[in-house]
Amino acid sequence: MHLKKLPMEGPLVIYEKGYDSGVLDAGGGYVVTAHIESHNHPSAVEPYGGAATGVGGVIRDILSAGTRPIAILDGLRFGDITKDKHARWLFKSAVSGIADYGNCLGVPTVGGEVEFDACYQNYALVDVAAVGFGKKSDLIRNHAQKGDLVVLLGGMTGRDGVGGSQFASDLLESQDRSAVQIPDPFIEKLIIEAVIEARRQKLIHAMKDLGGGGLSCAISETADALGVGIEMDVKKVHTRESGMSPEEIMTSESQERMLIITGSAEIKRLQDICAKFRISCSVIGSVTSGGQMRIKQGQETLADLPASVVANASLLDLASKRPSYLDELDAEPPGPIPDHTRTLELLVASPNISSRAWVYGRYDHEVGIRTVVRPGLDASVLRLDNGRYLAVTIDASPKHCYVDPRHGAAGCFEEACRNVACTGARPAGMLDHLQFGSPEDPEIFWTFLESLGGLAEYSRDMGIPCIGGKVSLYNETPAGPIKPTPMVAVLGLADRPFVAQKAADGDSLIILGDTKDEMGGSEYYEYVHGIVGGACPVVDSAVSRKNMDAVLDLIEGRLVKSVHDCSKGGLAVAATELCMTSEIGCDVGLDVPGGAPLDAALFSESHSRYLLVADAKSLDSVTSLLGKRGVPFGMLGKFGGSRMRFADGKKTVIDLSVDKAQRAWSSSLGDLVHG
Amino acid sequence: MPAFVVSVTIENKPGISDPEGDTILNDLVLQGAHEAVSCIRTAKMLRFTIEESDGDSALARVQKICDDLRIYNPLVSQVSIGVQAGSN
Amino acid sequence: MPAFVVSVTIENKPGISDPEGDTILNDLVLQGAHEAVSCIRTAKMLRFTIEESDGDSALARVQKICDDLRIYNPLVSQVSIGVQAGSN
Amino acid sequence: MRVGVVVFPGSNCDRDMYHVLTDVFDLDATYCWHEHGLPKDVDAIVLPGGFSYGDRLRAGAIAAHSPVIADVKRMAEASVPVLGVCNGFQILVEAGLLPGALLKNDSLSFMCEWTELLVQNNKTPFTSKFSKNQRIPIPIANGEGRYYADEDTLREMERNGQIVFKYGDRVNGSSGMIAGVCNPEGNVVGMMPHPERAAEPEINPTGRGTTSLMFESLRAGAAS
Ligand SMILES: Nc1ncnc2c1ncn2[C@@H]1O[C@H](COP(=O)(O)OP(=O)(O)O)[C@@H](O)[C@H]1O
Repeated sequence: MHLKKLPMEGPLVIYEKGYDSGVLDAGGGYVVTAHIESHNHPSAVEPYGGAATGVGGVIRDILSAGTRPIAILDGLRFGDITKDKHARWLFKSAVSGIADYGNCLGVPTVGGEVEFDACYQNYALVDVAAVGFGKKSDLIRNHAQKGDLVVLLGGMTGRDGVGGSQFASDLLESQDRSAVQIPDPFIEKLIIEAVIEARRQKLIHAMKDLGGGGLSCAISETADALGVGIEMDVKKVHTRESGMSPEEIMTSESQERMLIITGSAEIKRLQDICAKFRISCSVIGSVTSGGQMRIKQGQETLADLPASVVANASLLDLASKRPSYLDELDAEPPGPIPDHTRTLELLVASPNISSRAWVYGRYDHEVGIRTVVRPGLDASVLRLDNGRYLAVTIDASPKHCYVDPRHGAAGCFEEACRNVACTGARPAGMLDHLQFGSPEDPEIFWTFLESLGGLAEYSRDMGIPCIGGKVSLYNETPAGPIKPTPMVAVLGLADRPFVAQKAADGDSLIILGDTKDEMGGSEYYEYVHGIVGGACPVVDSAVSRKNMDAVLDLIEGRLVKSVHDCSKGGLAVAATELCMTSEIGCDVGLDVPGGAPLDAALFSESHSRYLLVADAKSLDSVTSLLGKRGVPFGMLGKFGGSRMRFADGKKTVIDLSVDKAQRAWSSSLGDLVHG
Repeated sequence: MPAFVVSVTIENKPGISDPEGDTILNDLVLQGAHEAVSCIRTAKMLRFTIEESDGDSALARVQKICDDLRIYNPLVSQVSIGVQAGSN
Repeated sequence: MPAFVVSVTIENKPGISDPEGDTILNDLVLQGAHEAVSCIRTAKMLRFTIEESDGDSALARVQKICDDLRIYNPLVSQVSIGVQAGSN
Repeated sequence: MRVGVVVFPGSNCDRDMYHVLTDVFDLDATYCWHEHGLPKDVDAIVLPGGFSYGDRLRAGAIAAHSPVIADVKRMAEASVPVLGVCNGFQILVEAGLLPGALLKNDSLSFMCEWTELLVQNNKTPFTSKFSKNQRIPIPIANGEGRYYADEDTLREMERNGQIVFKYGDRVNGSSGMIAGVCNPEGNVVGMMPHPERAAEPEINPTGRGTTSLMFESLRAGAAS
């Protein structure tokens, strides 16, 4: 399989058979688990329920390892909300779905990202990553022996979601109407508490959540992973509706269900726990020797086949070919712009750059009282019970990936690492989610392989293992395939939290890293000029590592007051964001390392760059550390006053009131939604 | 023009579950020993006060508003619209 | 005993604001074109399926359940109860 | 002092509250499942936040009928301090232990943000260490947090000193900007914001830890 290209091993990675989530050793006898999933097709037709059930599914993956879910991150993509009313409805409904589900569970949604692009017109990408935490000794060591009982626990099995798996890989026109799932976060919350109590009492031999493919997949995958057989009776399954056929029972994708294998000595206590939480708990079968999966209806055997056959369908080796669209991209750079101030104002208020507070203000991001760094900055930070800190973020950059799938994918991985590094945490593991159109189209399959290659290479170079991932294909809108959208979540660990301080009068602004003329796929090209093409930013792993190490050392020594990554909208936007959050102005000179011309100095999205804020007393230590490391940096200017001023030599090219920028930045997403 | 009150009732389609109704039934009504109740389904209602020439046009107008604004998602919900009262 | 469907409609009392109705209305009005709508009020509806000897007792029983279990909050809401359908 | 933390199906701030009571303020806390009676030896009761019964029907409406509520009422009458936070407040109101109602926020959406409270009544067991009109930073996280009471009730509450906290700013459209209230006796207090989320410097972005005086008030009450 192609996915084997991603390095999955590392000193902190713990592998257990049958896990849906990745496990990292967090130190002191504790582990962090993480997983990522999407619910794209259902969300495109029923955004509220689709997004909500997406949260539910990934939370159960975390739970199946025996860990308590402690955080959710969401990555959202929709069409152009400035023009498209339908995209607005999809966006609003998906956010409500995630909010209502996550908030009710009491698992904080601590971060995420949102992007709008016409390629998602009439469609939606709703990615959800979840993080869990627990003691290493509490991890479920999946095992089963002959005679163990197979238990279905949680909500009732209904017709909802019948045909769901097929639905996920079909085009939207042929949607199966019965594939609508009504989310029930209340039952999910009860399942979480019941499962954690059962784990505490050591009643669980093995566990798996029911996802795509329903019982038939869960049973076959569990049997296959554990090397046992399972015999079950469809009549024992608690159904919500009468008259469901065995096929419907086996393939129902009703949410909020878990499959648990327990022993006959433990079943009574498991049933008592379920009774306490009033969730159903049906013994539907038992473990047999040999690898057969036998489905019965009462006495009658309906199916009897090796579990491995059902479990191991794999991505075939498909044809691939470099897409011809790459040769047709815009080649001409745009002409000079008359008004840089106006351009910056436009970018700050643009749908892809403006403040996300409208989104994360709807999510309870504090429940669990672990959230040390809240959403709104580069990455969010959670405190762990072992005294350490976990930084998490997710990122994707389809605009870059469209013009260059390999470097675009590596770049979004690097950006996620940068976000984590800005909080003083060292990246420890990544999750990837590869979202593409139909792989049967050789051109799309090529972009898939390229993106995967980009991720694998950066992962190897940096020694950041992939601890889990997912592939979502056939993401096609009526107008064609989506842009390649690989998404990356990065987890980092730190011994001390670094909470950014506001910049104050007299503090210095420093840029670390080279700015290059790499404007392909930038917001400046696409949003301001409508140009799709050009060279997208390229990551050099050696530079990436060197710059990141320098930042982590500056933070370790507490030499800087805050660090912000330079990404969408380039230096101009990143510096403005620092000023807005600090409520202070800044005079910025554009003498940046890397030798980019004016427009690129302002708006290029070159990677491996960080903005640093240092006060007068640490400034010398900062510059000497950077000098010693041999990393490129530039002194941009000093904070003060109430205006953002950018000067090209002696000439002021941007002069904007921070207040005004702040107002536009903070209100524009909400205004767009409420239209 | 006379004013009409048009009521729009939105509920999950029959085959689709209604967790809120289930919770109210199981955790409240049945806990209170009212076993005669076998099912509770929830719905949302919107009452529009609208000026139109007659009841039928009021009804048609409200139907159009609900569809245009995606007041409900036809994939999940069904809607019933009725003129409740007319006045002048 | 025959089963009846009794519907319970819960809505804010007239003096109490209904921000949801207001928002839907304002979104409409802002969209223009639908100025004929002057007011929108939202309500919640519960449909009870209940076995009783006749429709009147079904209604009385549901009324009692609503009062006993505070299905609506009398401080802010008013309720209207009606037998929607009976069967046997 | 022994504090009972009541747990309903769907409570989700129970563990946070327990942590703050025990690990931060060194009180003895015990979880009380809603189907069991309250232990006789508790000196105070906390109903934590969350989504009991998934907020179905109305926030707090179903939990208000839980078996444990009869015990809470009995102990409240016996002057035991009772604190309801967020969903706990909604439950106390639905159970008739506190006046008023909690309606959907003006914004119609769930709101998670930091705000400021003004202490109005510093005579309750949870506010005795505050000075009157003291400003305290605290987060809210709720969808149905708009306090409502009619004019007459509000006047009476004002007279009785039943308004414990007001918001410093217009947050959600609540009557009289009310964020927390108490019964006429003052031993039952309900509030929408989350004091347990503001009690530790590490997770408090304002750098001002004054909200922890709520827990210190409770502890001081036990000592006296
Ligand atoms: N869908 C979302 N859900 C929760 N938080 C979000 C969401 N979108 C953005 N955020 C938060 O808003 C902040 C800014 O997001 P973004 O602009 O994507 O940051 P960056 O460019 O640093 O990755 C981050 O803290 C992020 O976690």
